[in-house]
Amino acid sequence: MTEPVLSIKDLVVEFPFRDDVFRAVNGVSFDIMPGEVVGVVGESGAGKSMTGSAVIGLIERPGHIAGGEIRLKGERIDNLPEEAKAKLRGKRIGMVFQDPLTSLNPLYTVGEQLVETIRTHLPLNEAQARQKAIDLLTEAGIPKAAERIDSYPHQFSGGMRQRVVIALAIAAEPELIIADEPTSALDVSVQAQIIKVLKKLCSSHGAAVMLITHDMGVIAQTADRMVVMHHGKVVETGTVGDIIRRPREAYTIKLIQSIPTILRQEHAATPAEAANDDGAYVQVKNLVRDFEIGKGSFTKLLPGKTEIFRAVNDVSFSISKGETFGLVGESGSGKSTCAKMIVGLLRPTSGQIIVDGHDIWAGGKGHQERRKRVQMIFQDPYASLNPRWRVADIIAEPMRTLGIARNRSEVDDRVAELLRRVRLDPSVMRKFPHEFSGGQRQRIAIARALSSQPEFIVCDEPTSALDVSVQAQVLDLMSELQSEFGLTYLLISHNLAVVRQMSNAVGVLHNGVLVEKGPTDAIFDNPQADYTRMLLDAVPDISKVA
Amino acid sequence: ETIRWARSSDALTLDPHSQNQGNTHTLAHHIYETLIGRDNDGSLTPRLATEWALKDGDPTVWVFKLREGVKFHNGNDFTAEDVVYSIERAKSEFSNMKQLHAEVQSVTAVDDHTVEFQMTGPALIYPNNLTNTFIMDKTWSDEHDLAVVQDFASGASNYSVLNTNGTGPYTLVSREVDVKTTLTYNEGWWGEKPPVTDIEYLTIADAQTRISALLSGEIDIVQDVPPQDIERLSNTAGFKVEIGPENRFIYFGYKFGDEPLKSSNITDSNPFNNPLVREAMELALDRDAIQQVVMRGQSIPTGIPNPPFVRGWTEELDAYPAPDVEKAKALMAEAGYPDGFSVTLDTPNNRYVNDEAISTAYVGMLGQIGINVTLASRPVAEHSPIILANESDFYLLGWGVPTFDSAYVFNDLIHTKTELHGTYNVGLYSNPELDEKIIALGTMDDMDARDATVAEIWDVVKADRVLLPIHNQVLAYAMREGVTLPVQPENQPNMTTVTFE
Amino acid sequence: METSRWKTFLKSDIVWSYRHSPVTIVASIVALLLILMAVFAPLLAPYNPFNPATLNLMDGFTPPNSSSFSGKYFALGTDSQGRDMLSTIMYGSRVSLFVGFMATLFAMVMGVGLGLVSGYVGGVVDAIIMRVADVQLSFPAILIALLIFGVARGIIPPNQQEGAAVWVLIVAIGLANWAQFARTVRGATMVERQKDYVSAARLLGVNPIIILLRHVLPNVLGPVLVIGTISLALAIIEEATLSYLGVGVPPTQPSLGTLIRIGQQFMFSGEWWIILFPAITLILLALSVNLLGDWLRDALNPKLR
Amino acid sequence: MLAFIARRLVQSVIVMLVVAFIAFLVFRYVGDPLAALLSQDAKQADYDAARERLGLDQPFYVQFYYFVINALQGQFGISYRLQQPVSQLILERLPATIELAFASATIALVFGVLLGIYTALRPRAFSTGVIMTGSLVGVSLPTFLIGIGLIYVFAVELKWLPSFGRGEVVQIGWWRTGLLTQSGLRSLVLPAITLSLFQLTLIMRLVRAEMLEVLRTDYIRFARARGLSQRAINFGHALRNTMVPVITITGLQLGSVIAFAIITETVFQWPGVGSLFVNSVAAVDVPVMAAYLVFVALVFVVINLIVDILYFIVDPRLRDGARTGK
Ligand SMILES: Nc1ncnc2c1ncn2[C@@H]1O[C@H](COP(=O)(O)OP(=O)(O)OP(=O)(O)O)[C@@H](O)[C@H]1O
Ligand SMILES: Nc1ncnc2c1ncn2[C@@H]1O[C@H](COP(=O)(O)OP(=O)(O)OP(=O)(O)O)[C@@H](O)[C@H]1O
Ligand SMILES: [Mg+2]
Ligand SMILES: [Mg+2]
Repeated sequence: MTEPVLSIKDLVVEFPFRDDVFRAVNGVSFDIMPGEVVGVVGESGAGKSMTGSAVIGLIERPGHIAGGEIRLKGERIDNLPEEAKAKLRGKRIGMVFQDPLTSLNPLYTVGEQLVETIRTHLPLNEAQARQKAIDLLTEAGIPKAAERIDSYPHQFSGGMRQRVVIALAIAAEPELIIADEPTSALDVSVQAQIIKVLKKLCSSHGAAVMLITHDMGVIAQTADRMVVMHHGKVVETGTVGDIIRRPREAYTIKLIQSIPTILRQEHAATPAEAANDDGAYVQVKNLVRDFEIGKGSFTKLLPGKTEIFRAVNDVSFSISKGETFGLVGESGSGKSTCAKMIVGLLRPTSGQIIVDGHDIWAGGKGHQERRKRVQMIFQDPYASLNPRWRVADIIAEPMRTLGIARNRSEVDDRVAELLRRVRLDPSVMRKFPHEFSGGQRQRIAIARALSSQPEFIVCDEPTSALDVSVQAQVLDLMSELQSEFGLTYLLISHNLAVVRQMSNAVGVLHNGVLVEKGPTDAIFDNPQADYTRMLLDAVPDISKVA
Repeated sequence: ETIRWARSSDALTLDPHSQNQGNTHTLAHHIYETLIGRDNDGSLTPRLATEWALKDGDPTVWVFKLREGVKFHNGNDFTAEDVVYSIERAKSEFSNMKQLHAEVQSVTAVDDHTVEFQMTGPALIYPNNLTNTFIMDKTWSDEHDLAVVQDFASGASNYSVLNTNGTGPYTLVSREVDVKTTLTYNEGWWGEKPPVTDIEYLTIADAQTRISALLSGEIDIVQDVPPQDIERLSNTAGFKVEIGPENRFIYFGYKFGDEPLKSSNITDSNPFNNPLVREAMELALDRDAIQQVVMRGQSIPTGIPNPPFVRGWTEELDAYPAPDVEKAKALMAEAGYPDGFSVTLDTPNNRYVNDEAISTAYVGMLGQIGINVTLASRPVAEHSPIILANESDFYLLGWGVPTFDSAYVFNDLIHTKTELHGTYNVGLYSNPELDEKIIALGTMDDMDARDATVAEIWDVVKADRVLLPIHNQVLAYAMREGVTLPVQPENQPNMTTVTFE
Repeated sequence: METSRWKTFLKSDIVWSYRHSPVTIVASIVALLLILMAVFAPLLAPYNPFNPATLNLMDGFTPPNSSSFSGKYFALGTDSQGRDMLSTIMYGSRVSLFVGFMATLFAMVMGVGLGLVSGYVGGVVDAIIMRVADVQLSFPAILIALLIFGVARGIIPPNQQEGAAVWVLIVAIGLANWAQFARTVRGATMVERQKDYVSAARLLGVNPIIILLRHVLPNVLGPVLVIGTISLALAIIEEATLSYLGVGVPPTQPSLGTLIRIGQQFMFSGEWWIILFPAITLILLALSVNLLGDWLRDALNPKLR
Repeated sequence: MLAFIARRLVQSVIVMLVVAFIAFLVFRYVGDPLAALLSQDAKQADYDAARERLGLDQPFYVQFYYFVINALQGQFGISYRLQQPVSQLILERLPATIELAFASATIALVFGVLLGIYTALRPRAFSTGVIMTGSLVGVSLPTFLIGIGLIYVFAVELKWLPSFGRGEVVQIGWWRTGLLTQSGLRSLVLPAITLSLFQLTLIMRLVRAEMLEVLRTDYIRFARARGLSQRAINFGHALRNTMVPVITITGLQLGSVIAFAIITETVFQWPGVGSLFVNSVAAVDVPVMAAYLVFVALVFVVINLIVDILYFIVDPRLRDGARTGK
């Protein structure tokens, strides 16, 4: 039997806090064989990243390894002195961190950073190192690498940067590569490319890969074996196919069940009626939004020409009462800009938005109506709640501002009622947002949105900050409320599975243009536009497990 | 030998007639000369003029005999023409010296070495006014267009602001305004060669830095020594301090007249106008305590606003009553202010030695007799306008007497305020009888009669407590052991008087 | 309810980091003592040096721990006017602290206000406010104070100037320091403005002023407090420097700065106590406030923990 | 880039005009220049005449108008006090101030950056605590007291260094430098230290704070993971990224070095523009004060411009005007 590249036994990572000690990793053991990709999954905070950091010896203070051992090719590395550990890094263990946008030093060119790394580990001169850097970039899938090598990180797109980070991690051809959520910040199309690069590297160099992610789809497509973590412990290990098809532990079962799939499901929303645009509850007509770019505040005082960027270009759609319209598209395609115009936070350059017969940008009455009827649920639940306010005040603010309820006890009663509606105990009223979990915060945000008794709620990526199990709870809650109050939703997401599960009709945005719209099933099963097809093909999905 | 000499501020200009100001004159005395000099005891001495006298039978004409064989630094001969030119220049519009020569009607050269001054009337003490009027070379001045005195308002500088041509013992080597001026001995000088041949004259504004420079051996002589440092310096090995009285007194003044004071809680009368109050205030003033504590012994308490050098000073006038708080309180009650009153005292804080501290101390003393004083302390640039506009109810001021004659004090401090007189009569004291006598002094031709009138005026001034004198300032020059610079009462020391051991 | 809040407070990060920083504990005790000493000066001080009528000039220059000309005992000696140094320092700290606090408050209110508006409104308003801040920054603090002093002297009638002097100082030092607050708050506001909780409020049509005051302000207050403590120390020192340049509080009611200026004259003449004690007090005050500011900055910055 | 500089220059002119305007507005209240100009025995008529000749009887905006017109031609008038053209006075004094500011800025930068790095790299060391607290003592004292204290110790007691002035100077063209003589250099030591203390503390703390932040960023962690040496990480990566914010603040602080120089120059009798200004304030020498303030504004404007240009050089993200997604 060959020796494992990495062997972890009973690893414990502790954070001493005040009076007690927090165990982020609590007795984790697993091995990785040469040429093998092992996926590590688990909800946020399960200790996945910490395990990776422990292996490479970069746990942030005051955290430290409190027990167990880590072996690299049989040699024990967790108790090496700092200098010896530093020698391993880059040379024998490569690491890819979670966020590609911040892993590169913004002040040095991509080439400088590559050459620096290469020359640290390999006995090459400047010119040779540069050639090697170009080769690495090409290998990582950067087109025209020789031309792009002298660019700065900010001149690269997120996906390209992620590839540069991977190139850096494999520069010295390490035996072990730890990839921590290499794709979570990327949209589906880029994600697919990255996964391809990683797999190729693994097969061509024979390296072992530890792939950390919470995206089961990615694991399903990439990994050979998987490790499921929960609360700092390994709850299950096995081949990917085994675990997905026959999960044994309750936690794993729950995890797998809460993953929405892009495939059609039985309990999915009913398809939209043949849309009669004119009579619809919400009508968006020829929406256009331009941004001026490249001008500072002072220069605005001076005359001169401005460059104009059209973020939203002639978008029209409509939503019938009580239904959900899903808006999808890659990052930067103009989804949020549309949402802001629809709720009245951003003035359209041209076009009309009509809610229940009132043009909301016409001022006067339309304006007033909009405030009552339209609400929004924001992408990041924490950021949308004022951290200095108590939950009761946050939820009560719309009532007070709009004059729905004024006297104290009435307000308190309604707040309690709303909290119950979103399945929270009314006693949490006196708490502050930071005292809640992500899912609970999103519930509070929903309660606030309901507080003004709206008819139409715009949800801009309502679950992207949440992990899958919590995401499932929130989506369920939204469906329940919809049926209970007859709410109308505009659901914005780049997660196609979520959209498929929730919406009756879908629109696909690409570079500000609505390339396709129609009933959900029609779009997903039979996409017309090239862009839509590309998007759908790129989605990793656990159902694709062989 | 070279002497390094520092004081707190520089000469303002080298144009000899542009400023009537001590520091400016001090430097000028080394380069230029005057007709008449002033000794360290205050008496007049011959300089460019060897003799002077009233013309026989005409008390309105002064005749000056000039020194022969004197040459300017550029080699030109010194003649009567130069004197006529210089006096006329000093009388001209932009000259700051013109007040001193207001009584001169005309100046004529009788011969190369005799000049006659025709006065507007008898002017017995006029020679006193000549000790700071410098003689320039007419030819040189004409060459450089200097007929018009440097005028700060004209927007242009003139040649003499930075260049010199006098008859004095030193010639200018270099000058960095406000920083350093160097002078070297003029080999052609008519007098006896002084021990000091080279002078480095430095400006060091900060008192502590100035003293530090002396202590660290970077400086030989320091002027403007703070009183508190005198004792320590004289006790430090290697250093000594020369002390002498200055021709300047410090006094408090107050508003006369019936008009209520602006800064007082008494709104129906002017307490200062009541002689009893003024007496109480004098009895509250503990001059000896101020001398001992505030001035560290470096002042001469006085009962008369007139320094001892000045003609008209007597010991009786100089006497002052012992402080008596009880009596002062009784007087206050008698005057109708048993509970006292409040008033603001305006004091400069950067003009006289310890000016602010003196005022602060007096505030405490007045507090003891119920006068509740608010102290308003300001830099002189802000203090002066208030004083000149008569806006102060109660103030501290100092006064020098450059003519060494009592009339100078009367004219500006005692005479009723008019266009030409009483410029610094801030309290608006007015006594027509005295005014007449003061005017008469200007044209008297008999010295004894004049002295008698002066005495009469002083008696009234003292009895009326027109001003409340505190002390005469004392000058202190600190220097390293081995050098001696005697004190000059006008604080215009001359390096020719320095001796080495 | 209240006790539980108190309990959570005791368990909070701030308290924890406070308890684990001996330097901070010492600094806060020193600062507290100095502040108490200043606040209760009229009760604690053996003499009232601000009442000139009680002074005896002949007591001047009494050395520490000795009896004076008039037989009184002075623990820290007397100054040139016969004022008890101990009492003068107590009363002087009162003036210094008052000026420091008020000036900082003034700068804070002005800077935070303008910073909020500038950061929230943006555009031309922002450009103008920031340009004004630039102009202000090109006048060094001391210059601004000098100039304002000059103006106040010109505007305020002479007999009210003494009373006004302290307020003029406060305005002068305050005006010299507002830009710092404005810049910081502007930056923080621009960040907060983007956050969704502000959008949520805007969505409801909440009045912008209320958004600024109730939503944004509490969230940008952290850095403000930190700058606040540091500028408090700076304001006290600035007051001392102004007093050195001859503009400042009246000499009959000396602040710590005025005391140092006065004492400075006696550095070479042997009366060391006149400068030493006020200087030590000033250092202790500035140091402890600065150390508290340092600690607060680190404690409020989760990244530095 | 050129457009940027041009824009900034326009801005600068506006800033300077505003500064001059405020200065004029304020000067009317700082006292009466005539008090220092006329002699003790000048009469009321002399005052009135002088006031009229100086134009002081005009409303301030008229005075301001003439000031601007003349200033545009490089004319700042004649100093009331020293009776010399102001522009000449300032030019004469400028080298002294610039050399002092330069010397103290160098001290502040070199020691500030070094100590900042040191304390950031050893956040928990005892020496760090000592340096951090010690640096506070330096800024807890007014500058004038530090200056006098240094003079007392090093000039009076130890007699190591001169207590005042610039020492011997050498004339190079119109520039009078003290950097070429031994006495000039010795004279520079105490004032430069006094002046740099405050800035040093500030820069040190700034570098430390920034460095601590930067050391926690992902790219530093990633640099570690890449196996780079400690040296390369600390000095190549962390320090360079620290410099971006440090440059801005330091730039502004350099401006205040010139302002703080007012006090230092007064204490050390340094013949620069600062002491010229203080003496002018005492004498209400309006032309000098106005010119000085405009000069200070100019210095700030120039420094700001340089800072912004440095920004461009150091941070590539700003170079091509790209919007960063931060
Ligand atoms: N610097 C730190 N100090 C204290 N606790 C920490 C620190 N970093 C991480 N933790 C805690 O350690 C636990 C494990 O964190 P880890 O980063 O490994 O989670 P993860 O599984 O990678 O989650 P995610 O999917 O959100 O990245 C979490 O509970 C986290 O709160
Ligand atoms: N205020 C603005 N000024 C200039 N450009 C802007 C502004 N707001 C958005 N944009 C640009 O408009 C485009 C659309 O942005 P939008 O936020 O709508 O994208 P999105 O589809 O929501 O992307 P994501 O999925 O990343 O949230 C982007 O290219 C963005 O850079
Ligand atoms: Mg993680
Ligand atoms: Mg978006």
